[in-house]
Parts: sequence; C-alpha cells; structure tokens
Amino acid sequence: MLLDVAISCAAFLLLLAVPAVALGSRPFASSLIYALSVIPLAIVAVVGVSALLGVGEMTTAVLPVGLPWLGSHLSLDALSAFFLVVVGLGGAVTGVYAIGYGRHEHEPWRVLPFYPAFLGAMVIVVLADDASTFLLSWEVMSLLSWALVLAHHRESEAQKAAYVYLVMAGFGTMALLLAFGLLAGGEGGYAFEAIRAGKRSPLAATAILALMLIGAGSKAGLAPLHVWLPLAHPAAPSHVSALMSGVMTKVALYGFIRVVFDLLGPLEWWTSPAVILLGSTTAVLGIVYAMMESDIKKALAYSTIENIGVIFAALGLALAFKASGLTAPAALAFSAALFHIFNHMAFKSLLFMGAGAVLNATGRRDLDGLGGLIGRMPVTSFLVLVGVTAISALPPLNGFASEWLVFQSVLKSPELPQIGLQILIPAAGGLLALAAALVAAAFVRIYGVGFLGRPRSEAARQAKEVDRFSLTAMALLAAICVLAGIFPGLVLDTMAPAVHAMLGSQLPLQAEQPWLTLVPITESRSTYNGLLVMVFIAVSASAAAWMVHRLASRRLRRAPAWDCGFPNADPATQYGAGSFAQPVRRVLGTILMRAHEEVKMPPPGDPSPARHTVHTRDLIWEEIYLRIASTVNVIATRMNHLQFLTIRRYLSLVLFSLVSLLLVLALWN
Amino acid sequence: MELIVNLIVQGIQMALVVALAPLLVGLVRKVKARLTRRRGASLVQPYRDIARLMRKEVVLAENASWLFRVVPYMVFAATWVAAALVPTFATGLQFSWTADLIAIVALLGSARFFLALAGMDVGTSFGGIGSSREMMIATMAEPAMLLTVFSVALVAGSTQLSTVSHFMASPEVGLRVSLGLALVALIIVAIAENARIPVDNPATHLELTMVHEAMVLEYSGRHLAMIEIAAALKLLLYISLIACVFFPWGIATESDSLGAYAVGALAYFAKLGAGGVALAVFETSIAKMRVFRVPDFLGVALMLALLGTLLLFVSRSL
Amino acid sequence: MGNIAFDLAHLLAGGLVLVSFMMLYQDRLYALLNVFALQAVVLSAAVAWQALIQDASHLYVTALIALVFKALVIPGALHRIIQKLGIHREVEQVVGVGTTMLAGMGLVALSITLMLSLTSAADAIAREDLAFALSVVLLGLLMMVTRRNAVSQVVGFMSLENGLILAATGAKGMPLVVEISVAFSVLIAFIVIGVFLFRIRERFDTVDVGALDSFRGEKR
Amino acid sequence: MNPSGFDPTVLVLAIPAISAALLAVLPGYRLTARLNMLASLATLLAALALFAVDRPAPGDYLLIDDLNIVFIVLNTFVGFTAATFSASYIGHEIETGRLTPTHVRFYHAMYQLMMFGMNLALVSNNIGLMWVAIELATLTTVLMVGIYRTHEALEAAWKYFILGSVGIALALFGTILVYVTAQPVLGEGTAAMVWTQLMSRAGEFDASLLNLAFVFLLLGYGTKVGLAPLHAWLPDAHAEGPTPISAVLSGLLLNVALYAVLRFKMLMAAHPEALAPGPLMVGMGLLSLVFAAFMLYRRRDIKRLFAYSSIEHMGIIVFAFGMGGPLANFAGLLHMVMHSLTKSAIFFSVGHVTQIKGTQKIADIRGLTQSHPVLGWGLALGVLAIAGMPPFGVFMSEFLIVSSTFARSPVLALVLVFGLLVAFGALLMRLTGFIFGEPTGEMRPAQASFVPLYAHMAIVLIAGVYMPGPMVAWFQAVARLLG
Repeated sequence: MLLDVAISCAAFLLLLAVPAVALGSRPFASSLIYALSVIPLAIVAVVGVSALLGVGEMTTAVLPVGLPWLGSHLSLDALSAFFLVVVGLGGAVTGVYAIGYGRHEHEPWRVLPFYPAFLGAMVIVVLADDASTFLLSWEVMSLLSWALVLAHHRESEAQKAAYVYLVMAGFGTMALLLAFGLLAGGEGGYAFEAIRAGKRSPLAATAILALMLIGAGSKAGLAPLHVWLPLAHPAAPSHVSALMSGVMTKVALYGFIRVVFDLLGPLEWWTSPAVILLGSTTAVLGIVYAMMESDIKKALAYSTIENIGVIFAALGLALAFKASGLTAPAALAFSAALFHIFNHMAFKSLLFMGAGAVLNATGRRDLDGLGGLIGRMPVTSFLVLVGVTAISALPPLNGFASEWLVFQSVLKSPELPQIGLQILIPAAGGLLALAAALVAAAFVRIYGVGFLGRPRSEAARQAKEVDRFSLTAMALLAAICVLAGIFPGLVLDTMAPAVHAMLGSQLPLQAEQPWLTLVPITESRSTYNGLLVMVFIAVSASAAAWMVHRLASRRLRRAPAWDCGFPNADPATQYGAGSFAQPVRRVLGTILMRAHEEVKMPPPGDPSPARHTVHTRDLIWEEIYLRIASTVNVIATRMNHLQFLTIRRYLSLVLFSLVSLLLVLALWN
Repeated sequence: MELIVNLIVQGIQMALVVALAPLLVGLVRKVKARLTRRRGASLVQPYRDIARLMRKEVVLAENASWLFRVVPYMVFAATWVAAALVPTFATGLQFSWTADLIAIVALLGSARFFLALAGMDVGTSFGGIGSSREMMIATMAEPAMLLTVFSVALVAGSTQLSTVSHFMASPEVGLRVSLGLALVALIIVAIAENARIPVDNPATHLELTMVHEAMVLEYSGRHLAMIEIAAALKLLLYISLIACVFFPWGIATESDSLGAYAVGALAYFAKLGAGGVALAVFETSIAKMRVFRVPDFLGVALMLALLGTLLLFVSRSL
Repeated sequence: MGNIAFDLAHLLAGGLVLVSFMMLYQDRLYALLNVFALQAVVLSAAVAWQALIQDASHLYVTALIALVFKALVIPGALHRIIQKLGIHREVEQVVGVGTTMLAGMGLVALSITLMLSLTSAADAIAREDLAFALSVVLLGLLMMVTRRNAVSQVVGFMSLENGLILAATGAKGMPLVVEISVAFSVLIAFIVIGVFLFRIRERFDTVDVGALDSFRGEKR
Repeated sequence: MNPSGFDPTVLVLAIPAISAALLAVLPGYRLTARLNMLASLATLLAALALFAVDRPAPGDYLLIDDLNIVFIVLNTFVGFTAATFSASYIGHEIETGRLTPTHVRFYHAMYQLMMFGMNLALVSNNIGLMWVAIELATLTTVLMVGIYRTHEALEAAWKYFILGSVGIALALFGTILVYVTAQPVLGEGTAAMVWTQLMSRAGEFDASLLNLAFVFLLLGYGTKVGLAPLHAWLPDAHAEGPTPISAVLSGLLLNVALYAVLRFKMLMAAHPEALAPGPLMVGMGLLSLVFAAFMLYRRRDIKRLFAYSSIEHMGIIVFAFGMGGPLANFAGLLHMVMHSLTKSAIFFSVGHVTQIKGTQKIADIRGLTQSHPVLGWGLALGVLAIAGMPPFGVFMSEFLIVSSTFARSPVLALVLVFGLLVAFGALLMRLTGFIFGEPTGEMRPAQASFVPLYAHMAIVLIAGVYMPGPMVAWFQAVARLLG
C-alpha cells in the first residue's frame, strides 16, 4: 500500500513533465508546476515516515517495465523509507521555495519539464529493487539534472559545468555498471533478491567496493572525483542547486549504502581504511577549497563535498566495526552517517536557497559584491544564519548532533581487534576535527563577508527582501535544523529501523532517556542533550541581558564606527573574501593549492596603485583531469591522421589485416 | 532531598565560576606585574573594570546590526554554560550529562563563531583582521583540542568529564607518555584560545599584532563587559579543565560529605592559583610571535596531540 | 586421365600465379596491360580445362568471357584511356620491385602453406586451385597497394578477380559461377569506363588516385 | 502453409523492384517522392504481413526465419521513414538547385533498387544470392553517394567503390570456400550454398577450411559493416551523400552486412571444432569501438561525426555477438535495432539542420534549442540516446553488454567501458555545442517533417523502458539461435 502510493507519486512527478512541456512559458506555468510537485513529494515524505514508524507494511512490487524478463522490481524497506523522507522532505520544501524563486527564471521552459521528472527519478532510485531499474533511474536522474544545469546555457561556465558533469556521471555509471555486473554474475541475476543470495569471493567484494566508491562516490562528490560538483551545482538555478546538493548527493549515498551494506555481504576489515581515509581527506580538501572560493554558491558546493566526506568517513567506520562483528559501534557510526545525511539535506538546501534569495535580490554570487544584507534582507539573513550555525556543527543545532555521534564512534575504535585501524581511526578523527574547525572559519567568512558589514556594491545596497514562498521554505528548513538539533533522540529513534535493517543492530532507544538526552552507548560514557544546552544558553543569555539592562545601564548611542580612529567610508576597505581567507590560505593553501601571493609595487614616485594578486591552483583538476583530457587529445590527434590517408593506404590496411588474420590462422593450426 | 543538594551544588558551581573568573584574571595580571617589577593593579581591578563598563553607555557603530548587539550575551551564555559543565570542586553535578567534553569544545566554538561574526558586522578592516586571524588560530587549535580529548577519552573510555575525572584519579592510570603529550598540547591550545602570549597579547592595542582585541574593537560599555567576563570565564574554564582531567586530586564526588566538598573547594582554589601563577610566569618569560608563526606553534600542539593519540595504541599493544 | 587432368590444372593455375608475379615486375603501363592480357588468356585456359574435366559446359561461358572481355576488350580500353588522357607511361611504384617481389613471395608461401595444411580433406584439384587462387588474390591486392596510378590499381583489382574466378571454377559444381563472372565483369566495366573515370576526367587531367586523395573528405 | 497461398516474401522483393523500374521512368519529383514513400510503406506492410501468415517453407533461394524477420521489419520500417524524410529533404535540395529533377528521378529509382537489394540479401537462403544482393545494394549506394558530383562526393564514392569492391571480392572468396567445404558433404550444386542445408549438416564439414572461409567473410562483409581498420569508406560516404542515404547507410546497410556476418558466425558456431568466431569478432569490435571513439574528437563535419559514431556502435554490436551467450546476443540484437532507429533519427535531424544552416561544419552549428527548439531537442534526444543515456533503448543494451561481460572477462569489459566513455565524452562535447549557447547562422524556421524523427525516438524511448513480451520472447529465441 505504502509502496503503491510512493510509486504513484513518482509516476505523477515523471508525468508532470508532459504538461510542463505543453505549458511552455505561460506566466502561471511555473507556479503551477512547482506547486503540483510539492504535493506528491510531501506524500512521499509521509510514506517514508510511516514506513519507518511501522505504519503499514513494507512491500515489494514488480512493474512490467524495464528489463523485459525481469520487470521493474521496486520495494520499500526501512532504508528506502529513510531516504524517501530525505528526498520527499527536501523536494517538497524546495518546491515551495521554487514557487517564489521560479518566477525570476527567464526561460522557465528550460527548467520546468525537467524539474519534477528529476525528483521522480530520485524517488525511483530509492525504491529500485533490481540493478537495471536502479541504474536506469540513476542515470535518468543524472541526465535530467544535466539538463537543469544547462538552464542558463548561454553562459559558457554552465556549458563547461554541464559537460564535465555529464561525463563524470557517465564515468560513474560505467563503474556502477561494472559493479552490478560483478554482483549479478554472467547469467544476469539482476534482482536485488538474487544478488543478496549470491556468494562472491573477497577479491570480487573488494572490487565491487572500489567500483562503488568510484560510481556512487563520483556522484556524491568524493575526492578526487568531486570536480564536477563545484561546477555543476552553482551553475544550476538555485532551487535546483539546493536539490542537487541537498538531495541528489544523498541519493548517491543511498546507492553506496544499498550495495555495500545490503547487497554485497561481508567485506574484509582491511577494505574499510580506504573508505575512512577517502572520506576524511575529502572532508578536509572540500572545506579548504570552500575557504578559498569567493563565489557563494561554489563555496557552498565545496562545503557539500566536505559533508560528503564526513558521511563517507562515518560509513567507513561502520564498515570497519561491522567487519569485526562489533554491531553496536557499527550501528552508532551508521546512525551518525544517516543522521548527518538528513541534517545536511536540511541545512545545505537552506543555504542554497539563501544564496538563491541573495542572487535574486542582488543579481550577484560573488561574496565581494555583497555585504550588509542583514539589514536589507533581515529574514533571509536570520534564516541563513541558522543554516550557517547548523552546518558549522555548533550546538545546539543539528549539525553538531550528528558530528558528535561521528566523534563518538571514532572513540569506539579501541574495541577493534586490528592495531592498524586503532591507529588510523583516531588519526582520521583528527582530520575530521580539522575539517570541522575549518567549516566554522569558512562559514564565518561566507556569512561575515556576504551578509554582514557594509554593502560592497550598489546591487547589494538596493537589495530587497524576497518573496514569502521562499521565506516560508527557508523557515521550514531552519525549523528542521533547530528541531533535529534539540531532539536528536527522536530523529535517531525514527531512523533506527533503517539502521537495524542494514546492520541487525541499532542504537538504544533514545526516547526513554530522561530529558530526551542523547545516549549512544551508556550514560557514563557520553551524553549530550541539545534541548538542555539550548535552554541553558537561552536562559543564561536572556537572564544576563535582563540583569544588565535592569541593574546597569541601558543607554545606547549610535556613532560612526571607531576603527581605531581611522574609519574609511569606502566599503572596499572592509575585509573581503580574499583577505579573510588569507591566514588559512597561507597555512594550508600553500600546500594544497600552491597558493602564492604577488605584490606589484610601483616604483617610488609613480602614483599608480600597488597590486596584490593571489594565485591558486586546483591541483586535482590540473594533475588528473587536465592530464587525462590532454592525453585523449593527443591520442585523438595522432589517430586523426587515419582520416587523411590515400585509398592505397587504406587498401594496405585491408591487406595487412587479411595477412595478419591468415597468419594467425596458420599459426593456430 | 538529594536533588536539592545537587541543584544547590550545581548552582554554587555556576555562581562560583562567574565570581572567580575576574579574580583569576586579576591574579595573572598582578603576578605578571610583579615579575616585571611593577606593582600592578589590585587583584580586584577586573571587577572594577567590568562594573565601570557596565555603567557606561554603549556607543554603537551606525551600521551595526542586531547580531552585533546580541552576540555579547550569547558569547557570555555559551561560555558560561561550558564553564558550568566542567567539574571544579566536585564531579557528578546535576546537569553534567547535558554535554560531554566534545560538546564543551563545541560550545566554546560557538562563542568564538559568533564573536568572529560580530567582528565582521560593522565592516571595518580591524574587525575583519581579528576575525580572520581568530578563525585561523581556531582551525589549528580546535583539532588539537579534540585530539587531546580523544587521547583522554580513549584512555578513560568516556568523554564524560565526571567519568574521566574519576578515572584519572584512580590509581590504574599511572604515568603515560601519551597523556603527557596530551597535557602539553592542551596547554598550548589553552594559551592560544585565551589569546595569551605568545599567540596574542591581551594587553596590546598595537593594531597589526592584535587578534582577539581587534575583533572586539567596536564594542563598548556593557557589551564589552560581557565579552570581558566571557574571556575571563574561558580562561578559568581551561584551567579548571586541565585541573580536573590531569590533576583531579581532591575533587569531591557526587555522594561525598560536606567536608569532602570543602576539601575539593580548597584544592580547586589552590589549583586555580597555581595555574594562574604558572601562566603569568610563562607569559613573562616568552615573547610574542608574529601572527604567521602562530600556525607553527599550534602545529606543534596538533602533532603532539596526534602523537599522543597514536602512542596510546602503540604503547598498549607493546 | 586423372593424373593428366590434375597436372594440367595444376600447371595452368601455377601459370596464373607466375603471371601475377610478372605483373608485379612490370614498370611500364603498356607492358603491364599486355601481361594482364596474358593472365586472362591463362585463366581462360584454366577455366576451359576445368569445364572439360568437370564436364560442366557452362564454364565455357566463363572461359569465353575471360578471353574476350579481359584479354581483349579491357586491355584495349585501358590502352585508349592511357593514350587519350596522356598518362605517364610508367608504373609509379611505392616500394621497389625487389621488395614487392619478396613480399609477393611471402604471400604465396603463406597462402600455399595455409591452404595445404587446412584443406587436407578437400579433393586434390580443388586444393591446388584454391592455394593458387588465394596466391593470385593476395598478389592482386599487393599490386593495388604498391602501385600509385589508377590504371595499375584497376589492373591489380582485375588480377585479384581472376583469382576469384579460378577459385570458383575450381570448386566442383559450384552454381552461379557464370553469373558471378558476369557480375564481376560488369563491376570492372564500371570501374574502367564507368561514371567515375568519366566524371573524374571532367575535373582532373589525371586519373592518379593521389590527386583524388588531396581532398580527403575533410579538408585540413 | 497458409490456405490462400499468399507469400509476402515475394511482395517484399517485388514491390521495390517494380517501383524502381517505375520511378526510373516517371517524371516530377513530387510524384516520385510520394510514390517512393508509398512503395516503402507497401513494402513495410508486406514485411509486417510476414508475421500474420505462416512462414513459407525455406526454398533453395528464399528463407524467412526468426533471425532475418527482425532485420526485414527493421529494414523496411527505416526504409519507409527514411523515404518520408527524404521527400521533404529532396524538395529542399531541388529548391536550392543542388539536385536536378533528373538526378532526383535517378535517386528515387536507386533508392528502391537499394531496398530491393537489401531485402533480397535478407531473405535469401543462398550464400551466393546473398552475396549478389549485397553487391547490388552496395553499387546503388555508391551511385547515390556520388550524386552531388562535387569533388568531395566523387572522392567519397570512389573510395567507397574501391574499398567496397575489394570487400566484395574477399567475401566472394569466402563464399567459394564455404561451398568447397560443404560440397563433399552436401554434394555438388545448389544444395551446398543453401543456408538451411548448410546449417543442418554443419557439424560434418571440414573445420579448418571453414575457419579460413570465415576469415575472408569477416573481412569482406566486415568492410561493409565498417569495422576498423576496414572502415575508411564509411565516414566519407556518409558525409558526402544526401542525408537520407546517410541515414539508410547507417541504419540499414551496415545491418545487412552485419546480418551476413552473423549468419556465418552461426555456421561456425554450429561446428564444434571450428575456430570460435568470438575472439575475432570481439577483437575487431573493440578495435572499432576504441578507434572510432578517439576519431570522434577531431571531427569538423557533423555527418562525419555521426558516421564515426556508427563505426563505434557497429563495434559494440559485433563485440556483443562475439561474446555470445543468450544475454550478450540479446543485447547485441537490441543494440542493433536501437542503433538503426536512433542513428537514422539523428541523420534525419542533421539533414534538416544542415539544410537550414547551409553547412555541415560543426563549428557553425550552435544554439539549436534556442533557434529551432523542436529540431534541436530532437537532435539532443538522438545524441543522448546514441551516447547511451537512459531512458532510451541503447542504455538498456549497453547495460546488458557491459554488466554481462564484466563477470565473464573483466579485461574486455574494461576496454569496452573505456571506449564507451571516450566516445561519450566526444559526443557530449559536440552536442553541447550544437544545441546550446547563442545560436549562429541562418535562423529561418525549419520546413521539415518531424514525424520520422520523433517516431523513431518514441520507439527508442519506449523500448528503453518497456519491451512487449512477444518481442522479447522472439529476441530471446533469436539470441539462442545465435549461440
């Protein structure tokens, strides 16, 4: 029953593309389509929650489409249900946002047909229960998001982004194809049921894990396969960016989890370090890039990479614990990963929506053209501040709760029997801690430069608050961030069936703890209570404020900024995106990005201004991707000579192939 | 009944930290002055400063936003909550389970985060310089701190400060290399986080070397007072933390008698005093670093903390 | 009878290969055409002999076509083309005659060893015929590859085709042989006097294939 | 046998033959274009009638079985849609004066003659007849490729002609060898050239001679299929001829040649001791795939670009059939059908695009979705489909090929995937340029019939998501037949 509802919703979303094409650019089309997309997604989210809560049974269904002799298997289990919640919630809220945001689109017909279908495809990926349905919907998801990235196709940036994106998606899909090829075997047992039943050697299992890391990892943004992400996510319209960063990367993670935790069967313990290390380095790399980036949407995209790294690290921890049969810590790490997935959906969507609101209000994405928005767009700024606080893993918001769980699972590493892992996991934890600290710095920079201070451009000075729909959507997400932060136990209890389905174990029931405290293992070991922290801070802050105002002075005078006595009216004298990043750039950027600064001083007496330029290089892009591209180019150029041969030479090729085949035959005899 | 006692103890603890913090600052200043052969201000001078600031009017920059005005209270609150959760003279406080060591680190992080945002709010170059440097220092100090937490937590099997403190007080801990490394790392972090020499100079207003002070340059009156208290609280917190984790002698436990509480309180005062004197001695014997040398200094902490964590396993498996 | 039948068939087929070698050796166009005519005659004889020993009267048609069309009409037509278009009388070679001959010998050795080792089951005449036919085919192809101008390439192709006819007639009782030989003659007629040379002459002074290649489809 | 004695097989051959004769004498391009369409439609209906009636018993010359009926229906269908497209295309060519009415008359006659040749090759039960039919089809296409009489067109036709003739010669040699192999078993005469007979006694043949024959046949017909390194004629022939012919070449003629290769592969497979044809086909398939994939990058001519893509896909198909097994064969068949439909659809749209823009240069074709949305998106759908994106049929077949290969021989699958990715990168790069960005050049609206284009894409789309049960069963039967 639940499954049928979810399938109908997905089908409705896919079919919504048809009226979207038909309506074209009518003025009401945009609002109508977005509004219509909200309903099924909300239903999907409800379906997911009810399935997790055990309302209604979880079933499978076989549709007569897809691979002919197999049909299209779909099923709803706890894991799918959890991701249905992520997709449904993220999608529905984004839909609300888009009702307002979408009006500003110049060519809505380049977005509308693809948008609902993209969501529908994601729902199907999550429900898929056989390899072909999974890959089909997966690739449809990529394809449609590619089309969405090209909504502003006149910008050459967008074209490049879309190209890199789709090629990487194709690469990832090929890896997945190979992985499923190994899983299904030569006879083509593509149904997940058959795959689960199959036995495979440790070598094959390792190969599948590696292929999944490539396939799902490239889609999620795992370094060094992440390069498309900071290009593609910002290039899309902002509500699509929100979906891509907030939801699509989660669907990619779903693919990884489904295969590695569910279908693959046992893995050797020595496979987990790769996942952990990849995850934690991705986290650090992603956030260092975010720290250097001055395009607000790009910076957010890089921060997505960071979060994906954290999630992968947590999943790797779960793998390590699972391989040694430690199901309780595995459940802890896995819950942390799922929780972070949910949280990241909420705050990253919120932040991209905020960036979209800013983009609409000012027309600018570069931090150095913004500033002072907190006075001009107060609601947006407040909501974004909530998101920024959440993503920086600050208590009492949700980002901290999941990050805290990750650290708690890191601290379970002494229970592992392998000394290698015992050493490696805390080291990886150190990387995660570094990443967490950098996140705070990066978001102080984004918020401080983008929203605080004085306006850096005329556009920012003229900015106006955005429409109600956008604000409502952002407010909803901000509320989720807060609620999940102060009631983490409830979220964890709700997702517990998904954890149980994958690992056969789950966290202790959190709802029974006094004061809704989060107690992942035992009370004497570690506890955290978001609610109380929230209450304490709120109470002590307001008490302090009240006391001070009451007992001491409450006088206040507005005056020009002090600035050590030399205030300068030019907003360019503020700290900008580049200058804020300077200390971190000097510390980490010199190594990771070969950053160097160059100062051009005019000779004495020359009144021309001195110039300070910063050069950074994207080493991964240059050393891996450009190399591959140039290799392909070189080969293509070499081979191209074959297009310009004479007929005689072509005949020689024929003769040559004939003679060599004859020789083969003669030798074979 | 027990609940009431516990609540009282918790309340005393909270009041105590706020009350003691300026005194600690005064002590450090006094000792530093004496060491440089000055007489120095009175021990209670920080109280006077705060009281005066409280009474003064606030001069607010014209374009300062609501955030700028809210931040001092939030910073104070977050720091206070964090400080209240660190056992001072007794463990097993009523609300100690609200947050563990990691959460305390994160609470301090929140305080710093908002302060840095406030530094950016008015849109001056000094605010920016302070914020960006503060965050840079934090990006090194916070992981070092967390790694220290890891070492301690891995030894004690808990991140709950009461449990850790109990464990550390028990004889089975012994002397461990990694704990020593962790201690050194934590001290470095504490110096950096509290903007002490050699990382920052709390007494300077020489623009280019300022970090923390540059960030709060636009604050005045009661706002500045809140920030000053918060800073003092933070210093107290770190010393309490070091004391409670590495020198848990004399600390009272949940069910102890009143006498034990008294002993605990005395021991705590002694530890605070020792910490303050040690800090003053250290600060007078060393010169301030250039800002871009700070990462190296903190890198040492990071390395030590990491080494401490790793050695934990190496030495155990030997 | 059987012996003589085999020997003569063997002789004629071998002769065909020999003539193919002679063609490789030529460096004047006219001489090449003459040698080609000689090959056609030998082919015609071989086919006629096959017709006789297989008692397949329709093969005489093939023999006749070979004799009339390939030994007389085509060489004559090519003579005229060379004269009319004023083509260089020399065969422009890509590699030297010696190298070509060596390669040719290698090809013949390959085809004979291959055929003899592969076809142990087939009857003797077919075996020999096939071995020599394959040699002729390969030599024809070699000629097309090592010669620059169109006329000698056409000759190479025709020699290749002679090998095919030899193989077809050697296969006992193969149907459609006549039709195939007719079809091939049409093909060759196409090549020689067909639309292409006509159209090419409209635009170029030469039928050197190299000139055609300058366009290479996609201009560089 | 069916009671009425009605045999659609004859119709499938007779209609094109008769209409070819008719078209050769009738004047007026509008009329002939319609007649051409009509005749193609009639042939398609006749081909469909093959399902309705009982199959005639195989004779010495004609045969209808599960395998070739796939090809015949596909052939006649694309023949029909291409004729529909050709009607609007040729009209424009006459307007711009690239073709004269005489040429068009010739063109239409040749079109039907070519259809006749291909149909004959498909229904023939005789390896000799098949050879003749394929030669006929080749010769007619040679003439059509050269129909514009430009330097490039003539060169392309000449190249096609020479390489095709050599291919034909090699194929004939192979055919003779098959006869020689079969003759001791089946006796002299026609019997030794009849498929059904050959297949039934294949086990008794001499294995080594069969091997030799297969080498020649693979190279001979492989030239027609366009396998590297025998492909050289293909890109030029596609690029320089009229676009309907490019569509037919890619969509049909390659398939017909492939059909011949498959037939002989089946013969080989039926013999237990014969050299497994798989490795040869796998090798040539992969070579073609990788080679064509790299060649895609440097193309400047849009039609040549897609011609190379045809080589690439022929490589994939031959690879799949070379791998063998029910799954790979099924995938190969599916891929072949999908490629025919998709590639001809691409050429339909490319035809209109080049007519509008007046150029085939890739660099001059930009922003089509902006200037000509229907055409641009049609092209986009086609290219995405051919690049292997879902939900189109090509994705399904590539999915089956890759996943089934990887479990059997990982290295081959890696090479395959490599080639696919390289080609994917090139096609996508070009596609982005074609349909996005600021449009350039001629902006006038397309006077085009989009029905063939979108009909093909609709079929490809539906097949990617849903394949009707009977069709699947039938494909599976064929796949089993192919061994």
